[in-house]
Amino acid sequence: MRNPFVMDCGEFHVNYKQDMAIWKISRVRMRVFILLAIFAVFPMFASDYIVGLATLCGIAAIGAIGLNILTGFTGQISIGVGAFLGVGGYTSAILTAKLGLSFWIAMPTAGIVTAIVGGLFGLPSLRLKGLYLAIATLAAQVIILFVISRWDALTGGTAGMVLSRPELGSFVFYSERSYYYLMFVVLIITAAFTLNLFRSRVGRAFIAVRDRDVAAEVMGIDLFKYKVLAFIVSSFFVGIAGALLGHYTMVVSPELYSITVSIEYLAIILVGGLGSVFGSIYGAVFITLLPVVLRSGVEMMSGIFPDLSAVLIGMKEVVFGLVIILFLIYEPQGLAKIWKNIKDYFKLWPFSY
Amino acid sequence: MLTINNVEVMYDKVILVLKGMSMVVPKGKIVALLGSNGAGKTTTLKAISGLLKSENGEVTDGFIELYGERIDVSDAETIVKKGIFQCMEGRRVFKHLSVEDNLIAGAHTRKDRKNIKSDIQKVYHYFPKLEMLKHRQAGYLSGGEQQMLAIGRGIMAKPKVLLLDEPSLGLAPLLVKEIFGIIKKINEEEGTTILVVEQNANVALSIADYGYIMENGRIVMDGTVDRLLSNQDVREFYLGMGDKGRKSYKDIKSYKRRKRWL
Amino acid sequence: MGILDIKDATLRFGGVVALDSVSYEVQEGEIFSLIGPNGAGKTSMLNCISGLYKPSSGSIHFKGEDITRYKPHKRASMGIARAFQNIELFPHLSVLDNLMLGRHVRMKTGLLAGGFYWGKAQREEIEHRKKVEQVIDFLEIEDIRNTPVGTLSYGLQKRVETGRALALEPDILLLDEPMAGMNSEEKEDMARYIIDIHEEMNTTIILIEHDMGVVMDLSDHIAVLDFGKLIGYGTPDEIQNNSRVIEAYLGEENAV
Amino acid sequence: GCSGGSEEASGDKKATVKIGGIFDLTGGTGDVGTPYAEGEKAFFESIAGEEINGYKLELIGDDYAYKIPEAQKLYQKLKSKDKVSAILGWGTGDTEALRQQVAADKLPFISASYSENLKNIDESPYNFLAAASYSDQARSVLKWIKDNHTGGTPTVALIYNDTAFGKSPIEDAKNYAKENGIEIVDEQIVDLKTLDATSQLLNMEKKNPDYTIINQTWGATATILKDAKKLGLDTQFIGLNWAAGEGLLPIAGDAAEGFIGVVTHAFPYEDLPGMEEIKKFVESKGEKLEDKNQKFIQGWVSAKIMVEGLKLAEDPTSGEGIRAGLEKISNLDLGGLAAPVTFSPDNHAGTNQIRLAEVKNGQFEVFTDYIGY
Amino acid sequence: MTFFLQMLVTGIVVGSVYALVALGFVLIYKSSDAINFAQGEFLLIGTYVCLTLITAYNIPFIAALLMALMFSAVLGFAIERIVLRPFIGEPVISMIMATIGLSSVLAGIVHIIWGHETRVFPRIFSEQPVKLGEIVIAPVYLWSLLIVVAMLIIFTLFFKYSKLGIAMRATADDQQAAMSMGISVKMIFAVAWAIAAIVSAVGGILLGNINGVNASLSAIGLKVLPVAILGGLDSIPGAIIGGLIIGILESLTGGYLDPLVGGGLKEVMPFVILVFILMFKPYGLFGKKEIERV
Ligand SMILES: Nc1ncnc2c1ncn2[C@@H]1O[C@H](COP(=O)(O)OP(=O)(O)OP(=O)(O)O)[C@@H](O)[C@H]1O
Ligand SMILES: Nc1ncnc2c1ncn2[C@@H]1O[C@H](COP(=O)(O)OP(=O)(O)OP(=O)(O)O)[C@@H](O)[C@H]1O
Ligand SMILES: [Mg+2]
Ligand SMILES: [Mg+2]
Repeated sequence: MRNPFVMDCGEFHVNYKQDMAIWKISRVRMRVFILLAIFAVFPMFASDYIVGLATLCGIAAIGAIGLNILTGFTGQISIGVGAFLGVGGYTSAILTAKLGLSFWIAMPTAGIVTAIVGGLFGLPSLRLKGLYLAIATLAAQVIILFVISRWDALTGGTAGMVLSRPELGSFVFYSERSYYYLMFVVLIITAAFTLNLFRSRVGRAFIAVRDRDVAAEVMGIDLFKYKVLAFIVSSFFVGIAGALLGHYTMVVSPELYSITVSIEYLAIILVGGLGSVFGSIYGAVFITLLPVVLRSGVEMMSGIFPDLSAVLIGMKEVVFGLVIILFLIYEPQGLAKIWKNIKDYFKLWPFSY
Repeated sequence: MLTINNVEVMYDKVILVLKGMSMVVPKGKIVALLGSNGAGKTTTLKAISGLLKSENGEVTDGFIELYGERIDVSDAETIVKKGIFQCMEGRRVFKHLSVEDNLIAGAHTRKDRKNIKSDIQKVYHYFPKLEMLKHRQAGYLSGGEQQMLAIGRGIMAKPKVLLLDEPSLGLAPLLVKEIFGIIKKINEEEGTTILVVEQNANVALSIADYGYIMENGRIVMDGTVDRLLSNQDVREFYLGMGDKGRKSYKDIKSYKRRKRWL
Repeated sequence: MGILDIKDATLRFGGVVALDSVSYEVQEGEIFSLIGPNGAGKTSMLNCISGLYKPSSGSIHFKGEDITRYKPHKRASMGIARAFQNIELFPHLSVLDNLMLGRHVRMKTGLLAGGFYWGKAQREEIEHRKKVEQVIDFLEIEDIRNTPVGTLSYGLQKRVETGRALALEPDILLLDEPMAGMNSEEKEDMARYIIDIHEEMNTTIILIEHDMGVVMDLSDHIAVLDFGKLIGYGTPDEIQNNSRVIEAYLGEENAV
Repeated sequence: GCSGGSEEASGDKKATVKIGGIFDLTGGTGDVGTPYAEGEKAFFESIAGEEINGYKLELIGDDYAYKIPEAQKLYQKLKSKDKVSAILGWGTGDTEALRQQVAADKLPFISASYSENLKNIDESPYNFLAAASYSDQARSVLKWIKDNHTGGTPTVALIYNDTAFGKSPIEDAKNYAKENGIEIVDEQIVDLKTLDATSQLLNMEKKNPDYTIINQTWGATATILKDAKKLGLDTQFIGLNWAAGEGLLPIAGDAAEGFIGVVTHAFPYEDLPGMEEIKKFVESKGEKLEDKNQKFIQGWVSAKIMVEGLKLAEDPTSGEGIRAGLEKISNLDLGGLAAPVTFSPDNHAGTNQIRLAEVKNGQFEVFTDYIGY
Repeated sequence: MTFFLQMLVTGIVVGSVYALVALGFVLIYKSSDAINFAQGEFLLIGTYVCLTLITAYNIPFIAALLMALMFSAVLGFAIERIVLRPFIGEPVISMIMATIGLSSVLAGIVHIIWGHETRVFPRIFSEQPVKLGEIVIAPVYLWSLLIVVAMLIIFTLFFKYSKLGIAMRATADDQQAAMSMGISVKMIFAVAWAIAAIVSAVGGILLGNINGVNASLSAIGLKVLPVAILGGLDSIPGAIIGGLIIGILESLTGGYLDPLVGGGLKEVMPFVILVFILMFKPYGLFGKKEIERV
């Protein structure tokens, strides 16, 4: 029998399968399951408002994981996520509202269509790099939105389109809670897929392209193929997020997908941690909730100082910016790194040196 | 004059690399620092020149003094102004600048701006190849050409103490000898104190006055060049000489004597 | 006909002639060294072979196939592996992942299989991991297996880089100054690895090195470049006695 | 004691009806959004002491910086956390984005967007328009043109921006013109943030329109007027309500002279019966009415209309009740601050009436009474 | 023909304003390889300060302008000290993100101090359009063209020959190596940000004279990003030629294509052309190529 007073003094893995698992220690695996369980049951106890916010966080996380595949893992900065969300949202809207298809067909199709559009706009990655490529994605943003707002017959132009909530048999995902679970399942699939991807061949190739593309090419990685592939995979998830968001808010309009949305998603992955799946989730929660928290802060303060409300609203922006800056100063590798540091600390504790 | 006393260096607040490193570089001398890969030679130089901080490393114990003044707390640019200049490992030329602009950048801290022109000529005199390439972007030079440029920048800086990290790296044999000749000349003509990290122990010891050997973050042996040259271990592991002179690489046994300091 | 056949390769950058109508053959299973002064065009030659540069004229045949216009990744999958002069590792990845990347062309798992990580994908990962562990053992870098290579010292990075090329199990291995920055003991180790690779796997090796001791001891044939021109070709003995080579590169005393 | 206290507190809560506010204070339309929001807040403050229909009223609102996702989050909060019974909104994009949810959640919604889409009761059963829709504004302008034009068929050009707001009245205006013998000779798109409209104006000049209707905000309108002056264009510019207003004057300078604006709400300097209560309130706060602008009045009036609906509601605590109350409003006299408003179960467009004002000596002078089509 | 010329000239003069703002991006990129997303806010603050000095303190324009530029310089220095210094040696992307945070902070401060209504500059440039034959130009644009040309000359010389200019380029290339040359990276950043703030303020003040000042003026920052990219992110002449090209493209598209498609292409066309040009010149017209030598 194991002596309960003796702690594990290290991790021993006797076969490669164990060593290559995502969460290598059973204790950690336990913890992940517990966390999952908590997130699965929490809507039972939370108010609609909170569940609604959680749903928005989750949808943002799906999109952010998508963006992270492109920007964090493959090193291609994109300022066009907003528009790709739009492609997802509109595809699903057109398929469900105009063609009367079911959501369950429309959502994956939205992913695929967005993947194709993303792949097309990824073609310049053949020649462009870094910030220059980023501008090509900005061009995607502008061009896609132009097409959406001009193709009145298909998209309803600037007025946008109305969507309905998904149905499963006779059940309609109308309540905040039901939609949360829908999002939750998609998020888990997205996260699991991405985690797996990056411990296998294709994902590693993405990272190699990011780190040193010349070396990657000489190791036999077809740069063009993988760069475009990254656009495709990334856009797929962004498209799925777009569809989910569209059916959640039940409306799509060009104004929903502006450049500010693109920048917000960049902020999510940077604050969360580039190249980290969990970071994308932390970041999405953080950036989605920060304005909400600040708003309640302002509300509280303006109860106390009613005359200062104009100042407080300015303060909200100041604090938002400051939090981002402080984050980056304190931990440029993002929330994911902070979480890791905390874990490392406890792993070594009390012998932290 | 340059004293390193019992220095400990840590990266990322956890990785302890220098574990009580001490050495002295006397004024106007050439000191060679030898040691195997990962021993901490580069780290030592970075600790002296203040470049550790930009790599998330810090001196956690001990001190470094130049003429009795502590420098381990200053930042890199102040240390350069005090007269210590490091030629970094891996060349680190400014890729997008022309060869000549690289040299001018090397002279950044110098006050006597009017002599810069003539010093550039001096560098071209040492390395005629560079003059041919002077308008070329440095990033396109070959490895060896970049190495010449990196050393040229060191000459341009006219420091009191020059730290060289593997100056012979990637240079053709003829040039290696030339470079060490130049190092010796700088030392003699300008009175520059030189600390050179080098894998090519043969040439390094041929110009040095004193040598240190480090392993695993600390000094394991030091002495005058003659003393080191006569040490059997040094001869075998650093100079590649067996009992009977140089042996062929073809004949190396799979099992051979490994060095164990300490 | 050799495994690699270079014919009249010329490479220009604007006014610079990096290679000037160079021709030679490399025989299957030999250790072939390229030497020459700095800036002679050695690295450029390797770049032409691995496809990073396209010669302005001339041709390159590999195993009888004209690969002059092939892209680098295509050449890698044909069995050409390369280690670089200035380290080109993936700095944020661990040693292990760097080596696994070396096996990219030998693996098959695609996007979907990888994402779902089902049976076959998992089995493939494990199987190739075993291969990589062999390389790790071979190069004696077990203890840094999980360290991000960016934080390793210069010499260790050089070793990992050689390992990554080896992991590809290439037919021809291009090594650009693999021993730069090593002391003589480490050079001996490296030389031993090179000989072992060569003997055990019968890999053809093209070696660039400035340490004449190594070059003369290991090579079957040597080619000498100067200002982009081939100024000498032959066995080590022949090269050591070639007066042009001595003048341009070796210097009197290196010529034993 | 203790339990009694808490009962009282909850009893107190019951006696308050909450109205949500979605404001733009810091976003792209913050320059007009801020005074509008102030007007709404001011109105609620002015009735803070009163009991309306047995309840105290409270306005809970916040800035959404003209970002639709933020509006959505704010709406969720107002609905689920603050449990508001009705909402005062702002922009076209967000109002349209929310209209389905508003309908599902049964929350009456009055916004500052006068988009024609919102008039469709089947699609937007809970949206109310407190002033003439953009389409109605355009129709009224066209009717005015027809009535006042001398000599031949009047020719008209349209300038707008490529957003839901900008394009909202265009189709309707074209249809109305066709039916009424007015020729629309040109359309130009000018970006909201443009620095220069020379190319559009030169193209327009080729068609030589008698009148040019602008649906923009102040900045773009000013650019258009200034460039037109620079190029020496000869056409009468008429701006819909967001193009007109005090803010235009300093930016456009001399170029604004002769510009005609659609005025849905009164200017503070007008001498009107309805202005009294505003003046009283503003001065009670130690401020001056002259410092307020037309958007302030507009906000005030919107809030007032909402509260009027509450007064008429049988159940002022529920959204459905308030909607029924609003639908009872008939010919509500706003003391000249705006056209009288009427809602009914099959009509949520309160009015189609507007006034026109011309810029003379650096001030808007109203020169028509409330007119419609 | 007159129509074409009018379009062309309009394009050139509007483009010169773009060029001026784009110059701010280039200056920062040249010293730190980063893009400053707070450029628009810089511009806004400089403009507001100048405006406030004129309207609230009745300081004559030229004096107010100089004081505002000085203030901008101080602001640039302060921002380096407070916000950017910790990012020395960190990945460029963190610094870029920090500028996104910075833009929010500055926007908040602007909102607190100046609120949100549109303010207007007292007439500084004559309203009377300048006529070249049939073509008319507003004087404010002529000024911006003039200033842009002056900046082009000054900065080109500065980066080519001055010690500081070379040190700036060196820093952008390799921060650590620059430090090892004794170049004070902090100082370089501070100077670069100060200059960028000054240039932006000049741009803002010109813009303020065109359309008044309110918080949405800062949007010009993002709008001008393609200009900087087209010219090549680190090229001074690039910014200027890029500005002119985009200005002309916009104007001509507006003049000739918009009537065909019903408008709106004017804003999109520059992007389409930009991507097209980038496919042939991946580093913009004059940008430095990434050097890949192995
Ligand atoms: N930035 C860093 N972060 C973490 N560890 C580092 C870092 N730089 C160096 N190290 C570690 O410090 C040790 C010493 O490295 P150093 O570069 O000083 O060796 P060296 O003696 O110069 O070796 P070489 O001869 O190979 O250049 C190595 O084990 C290396 O992994
Ligand atoms: N991409 C390029 N653009 C311009 N010039 C280049 C380029 N690549 C190589 N060169 C030039 O070609 C010549 C040969 O360079 P190469 O790197 O092949 O030399 P090398 O023989 O490897 O030298 P070393 O021993 O110093 O590494 C050099 O003069 C170099 O400047
Ligand atoms: Mg070293
Ligand atoms: Mg080379």
